[in-house]
Amino acid sequence: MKGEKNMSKSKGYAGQILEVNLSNQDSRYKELATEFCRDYLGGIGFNARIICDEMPAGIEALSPENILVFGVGTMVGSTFPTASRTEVSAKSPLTGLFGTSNSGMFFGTQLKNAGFDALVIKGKAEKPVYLFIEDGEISVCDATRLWGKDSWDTLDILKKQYPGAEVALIGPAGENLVRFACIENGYYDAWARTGLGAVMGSKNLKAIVVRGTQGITPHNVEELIKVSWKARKLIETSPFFKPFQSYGSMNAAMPYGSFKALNANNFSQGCLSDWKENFARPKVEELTHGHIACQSCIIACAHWVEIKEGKYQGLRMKDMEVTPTVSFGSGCGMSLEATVKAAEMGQRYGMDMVSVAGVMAMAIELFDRGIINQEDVGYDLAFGDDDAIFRLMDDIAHRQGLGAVLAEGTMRAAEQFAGGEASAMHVKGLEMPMIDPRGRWSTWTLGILTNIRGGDHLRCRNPIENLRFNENKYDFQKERFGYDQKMYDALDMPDELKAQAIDLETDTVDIAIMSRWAEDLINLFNSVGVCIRPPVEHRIGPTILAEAYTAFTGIKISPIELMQSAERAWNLIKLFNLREGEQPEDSKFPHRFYEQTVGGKMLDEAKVQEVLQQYYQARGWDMLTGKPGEEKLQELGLCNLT
Amino acid sequence: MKNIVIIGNGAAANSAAETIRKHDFEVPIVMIARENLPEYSACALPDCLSGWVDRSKLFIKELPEYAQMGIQTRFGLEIKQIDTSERKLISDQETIYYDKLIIATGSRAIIPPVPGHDLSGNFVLKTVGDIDAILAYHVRKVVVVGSGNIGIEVAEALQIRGCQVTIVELMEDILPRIFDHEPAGRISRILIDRGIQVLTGEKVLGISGDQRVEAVTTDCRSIICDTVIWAAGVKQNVEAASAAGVKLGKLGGIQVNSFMQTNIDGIYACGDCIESMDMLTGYPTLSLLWPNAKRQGQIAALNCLGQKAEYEGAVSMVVEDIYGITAVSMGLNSRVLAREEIRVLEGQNRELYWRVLVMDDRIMGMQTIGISSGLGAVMALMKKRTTLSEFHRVTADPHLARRIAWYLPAQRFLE
Amino acid sequence: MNKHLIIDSAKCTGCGLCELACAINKTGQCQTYLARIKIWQEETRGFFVPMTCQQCDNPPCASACLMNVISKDPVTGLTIRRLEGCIACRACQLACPFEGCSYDYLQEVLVNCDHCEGNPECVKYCPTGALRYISTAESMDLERSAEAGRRCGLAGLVKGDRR
Amino acid sequence: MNEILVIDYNKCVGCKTCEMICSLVHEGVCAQNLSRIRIAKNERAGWNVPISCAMCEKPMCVSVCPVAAMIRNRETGLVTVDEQRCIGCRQCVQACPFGHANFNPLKGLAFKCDQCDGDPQCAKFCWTGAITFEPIELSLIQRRQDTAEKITGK
Repeated sequence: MKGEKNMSKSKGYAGQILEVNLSNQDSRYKELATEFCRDYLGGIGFNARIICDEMPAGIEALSPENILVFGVGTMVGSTFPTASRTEVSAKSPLTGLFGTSNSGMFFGTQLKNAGFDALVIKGKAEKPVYLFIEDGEISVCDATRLWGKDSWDTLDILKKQYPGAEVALIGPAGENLVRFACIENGYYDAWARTGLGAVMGSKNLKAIVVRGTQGITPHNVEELIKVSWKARKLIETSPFFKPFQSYGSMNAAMPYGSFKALNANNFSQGCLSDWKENFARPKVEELTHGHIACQSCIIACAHWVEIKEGKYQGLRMKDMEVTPTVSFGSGCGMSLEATVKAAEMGQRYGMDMVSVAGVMAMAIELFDRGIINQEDVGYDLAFGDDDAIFRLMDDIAHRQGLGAVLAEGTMRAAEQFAGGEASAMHVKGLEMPMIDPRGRWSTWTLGILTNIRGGDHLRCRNPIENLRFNENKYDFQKERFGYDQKMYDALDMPDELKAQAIDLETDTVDIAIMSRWAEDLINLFNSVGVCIRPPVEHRIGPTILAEAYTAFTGIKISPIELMQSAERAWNLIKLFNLREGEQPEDSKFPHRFYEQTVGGKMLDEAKVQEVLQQYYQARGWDMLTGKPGEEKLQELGLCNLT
Repeated sequence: MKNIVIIGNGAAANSAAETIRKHDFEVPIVMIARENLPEYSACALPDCLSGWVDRSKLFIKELPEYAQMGIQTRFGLEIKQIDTSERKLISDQETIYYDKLIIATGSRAIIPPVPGHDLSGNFVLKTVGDIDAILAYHVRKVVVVGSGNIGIEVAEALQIRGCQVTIVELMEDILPRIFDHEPAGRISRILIDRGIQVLTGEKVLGISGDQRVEAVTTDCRSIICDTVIWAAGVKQNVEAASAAGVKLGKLGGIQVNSFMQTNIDGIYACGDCIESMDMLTGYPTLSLLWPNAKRQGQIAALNCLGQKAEYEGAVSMVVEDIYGITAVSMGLNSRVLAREEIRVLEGQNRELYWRVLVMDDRIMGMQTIGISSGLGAVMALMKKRTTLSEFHRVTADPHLARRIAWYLPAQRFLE
Repeated sequence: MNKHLIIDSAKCTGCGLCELACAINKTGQCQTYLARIKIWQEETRGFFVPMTCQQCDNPPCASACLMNVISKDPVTGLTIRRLEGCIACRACQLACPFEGCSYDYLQEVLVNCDHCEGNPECVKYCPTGALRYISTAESMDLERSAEAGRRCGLAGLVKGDRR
Repeated sequence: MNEILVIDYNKCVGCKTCEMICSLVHEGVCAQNLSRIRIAKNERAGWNVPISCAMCEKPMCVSVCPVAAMIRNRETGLVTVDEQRCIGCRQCVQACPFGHANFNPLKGLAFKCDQCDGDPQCAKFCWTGAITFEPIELSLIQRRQDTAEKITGK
């Protein structure tokens, strides 16, 4: 088997899916068919199809029947800029729906170089194990000595034992089945959302060590180099490029903060009053230096953070991403330096930082409201009390005291307290991210509602979102375009759809139509493994991706077909969610957004529902229930899962 | 490409065939040889004569293996004529067309035309057939004419079989093309100690006898014997090639360039039948050694397939096992370098005598008698043409020496 | 990925355990002359270098062999010998720069290291970690990261500027 | 030789684009292991160091090669591998003190940076400026300047 794979199979892909059953330590190799590749591309597409096909309906997420899939994006391991992403999916223990998360760095490249496009993990090991995959061979190794260690210590051991290898692993939170535990991707990255770490923990799987040396043969080398250059030039000319390179994702938070559209103290305020002084650009500039890139990235949006003075002096890590900063900083009222410490703890314990911050913010609010007290917690809780928050984090990771309840996630924990529901900020069980839809209604915020994985901001984003314009004077159906004709022309979107979505005369964007396009586009990115950072999403459209895909794999595909493949996966996941019990009424924001104002603004439930219906219509789904229509399913070649 | 025809079945021919197969599974290969035998190792023939190696062990391949490798064989066929214009080979039985031709016809042992050279009891040792002939003959007292490596080995082999052996050598020392005076003397003493008569500086004038050999006459004496084994030199099998217009060199072998190409397009040559360049001197030489033939076969095959491979040159490497004592000579000896200014590093310890010839700060040759460890490094240094100052630079610095560890065993010879 | 014996001579103390382990495992005798691995002693200069067959991919010993008994195993990538054909002419020893061929006087043939079927005894016995059995890629990775570590210094600080 | 690959590891962000493009250009494969330039990284400590051949004046790979397959061209200063001669003994890999020499296990051959015949693709594709191809003098001037700026604080 060794060495043979590279020769025969379709180019670009490694050509095989590895399936491991931990219950009997059995592994199987499945070859990829060209049709499967074309229809599902890779990454999330592969994951969706595999999970829908092989997972029985209605299983418990933390049971051995759950299937964990690592799907490497198609373009990963090529020179295409920012192609580094791997999607991990399973049934989510947090939402009970399709759980999926995306991360970059070098894990995907190694897995593909080791000869696999996807890794499917089934069953449950009797005792703690880790997987070691190298060049087409897999071994299941004993992980008893690693169990209980935090993820950084584990990584230190494994990286020493397997130099040059990439490691996906869980920390104590995953071992303790904290429902929002994440799978760590190396030291500083993670497949964080939807609690996939708990799935890994439930399988007694501590880590996956991957080392590959085989390489991937592109179909057309010259064409690939050419299209890589082209894509690179495009990304570099995006107006979002420089700001992102300099400030990373914090760049987006700055305008959002100043326009009071950020979570503060569990969404009770629009934004912290001292946001600008303590969190915005000058502070970020002071603390960060250097750049860190994922595979083939030309942006390198991540930076090194070094805390040189104060309580957290000496702390040094890759950080200052917007997510932990806002979730902990603004959401729990911590200082910027303390968010770095919190991020470090989140990494070590292996917990999704948005979720843990969300559930802690709820606990603090419940404490404030008097629903829980010092006796329940063991100590006082307050927004901005760093030490108490760190203690609570520790409790959650180890399921001690109140932590045991909070470790169940916001939705489940809220049910344990009378009146807790009012403080639970989640959509479909997944804790809300840092953006407050009341502050600014946009395609992005509608995306939180329509997201197939619950309350999350990363699966729908207007590729030409104009961050400068916070004020949305239009009713819920539109947001402001705010650019000139040149920008309109440069946008890679079918002309007809572009005309429908963007009205240059009124300078508006139709949120429902743009939502659908943006979701499919991001799903496409997650399938081919390209990063969704704004400069990329802005410039890289289906046209150039189709070129790159064909050059890399040799499979001929048009931009339309490419978008359709992405749409297919999205619809498939929706069908899976419906099968697993998603109800139409789940697609709504927490009550607070309809009842309390921030900055004098509030959501209108009826109007939100109206936009939602328009979105369903744009998708070809049933307007009331949000069920994918027969016609749509036929168009995509899918049959109803139920 | 239609096909590749290889004439010969020796080391060079087989190495060429194997190399072609390694790189190309498709192209038809035809091998033509005069002997109807699979490949055997000519170097082990004396060992076979002594009885130490079984006759069956001589064979490296078996006949069915050729077919398994996809090689057509035409053994027992002698090519009489090569038609280079129509690219065909003509023999008595059939005509074979070729697209690319590799000539690896090797060489044959010669018997000089002295009086009585045609009497029964005159032998050479070059092929398995010669062994069979010698063994079939009742050998009691033998004169070995010539003391190249074959001569010495045959003498030893027959002495082990219980024969009374005399070596007659024209030059001053035995093994004249291989060893210098001093080590040759040491080897000679070993032979004499074992009861072999070594006569140097004597010329064989004739052989007397009636039908069978009865005595050998030299310019000093007459030696009573029943057998004469001629180890007095070889001649390249180049007649057919030469007649077809393939250019020969001054030494009598086929002239090739460093890509093993002859002057005629599509015809390559390798092995004993060619004149190759000496790696150390750069002059043409007749190298009759197994490893060189194999390497030349590889080079010819690669170039035949269109891959450019250049031959780095022939280098002499002779290992003699003389009654369990290993004598090694590599590179050039001081006779070859007689006109040059050379430096000799000589030494001796309990287990080994060594002699290193250095010219222009580079190792040009080495001869040893004794245990052979550590010589591989000197061999590599010689082939690499590493200067001694570079060698000392590396070995003097422990940091470098540890990294370049294989230099270390050579230290004791080169200090 | 094929593994190899990677030798870190800086760690070798010259204890000779590898030689003994090899000889006992291969011949049943405690005789270092029979070992396929040999320690080159530089006692006076304070270092020792274990030397053994390097498992070349196009081995010079095979080209030199007069009996064609040396070949490469296509599966394991090892240099293997058909010992019954060996006439102990020592040409391989002369062609090998690495002292990789050793003479086994019990069998009267030349032998080389065969990695003990993927579980080398010498590595097991080596008390200092001078011998390791890892893939070339891994050893290259280690070498590179050691070099990178040296360049970055002990502080390991990143000094890059934000663009 | 005038120009060399000048590597400023302080600028490297570790995106490994150079590895990808190198293997793609030389071998037609996207494979880190077949790249002539490699990035050694330590995620925890946060360093990324591109490592490629330094084209030493007294190269250890050339010294150690037992068959003279590693050759240093006196005029250009380039150290290259002669694939026909290479016996795949991996001595160069072990000898190079920087971990620069590479080995292709499938072909059984050593390989190393050849500076892409004067147009190194890694330098071309490196967007950070960590890898540049310039005359050594020029880079020295720049470095002196940088040091001077650090000292004077300007």
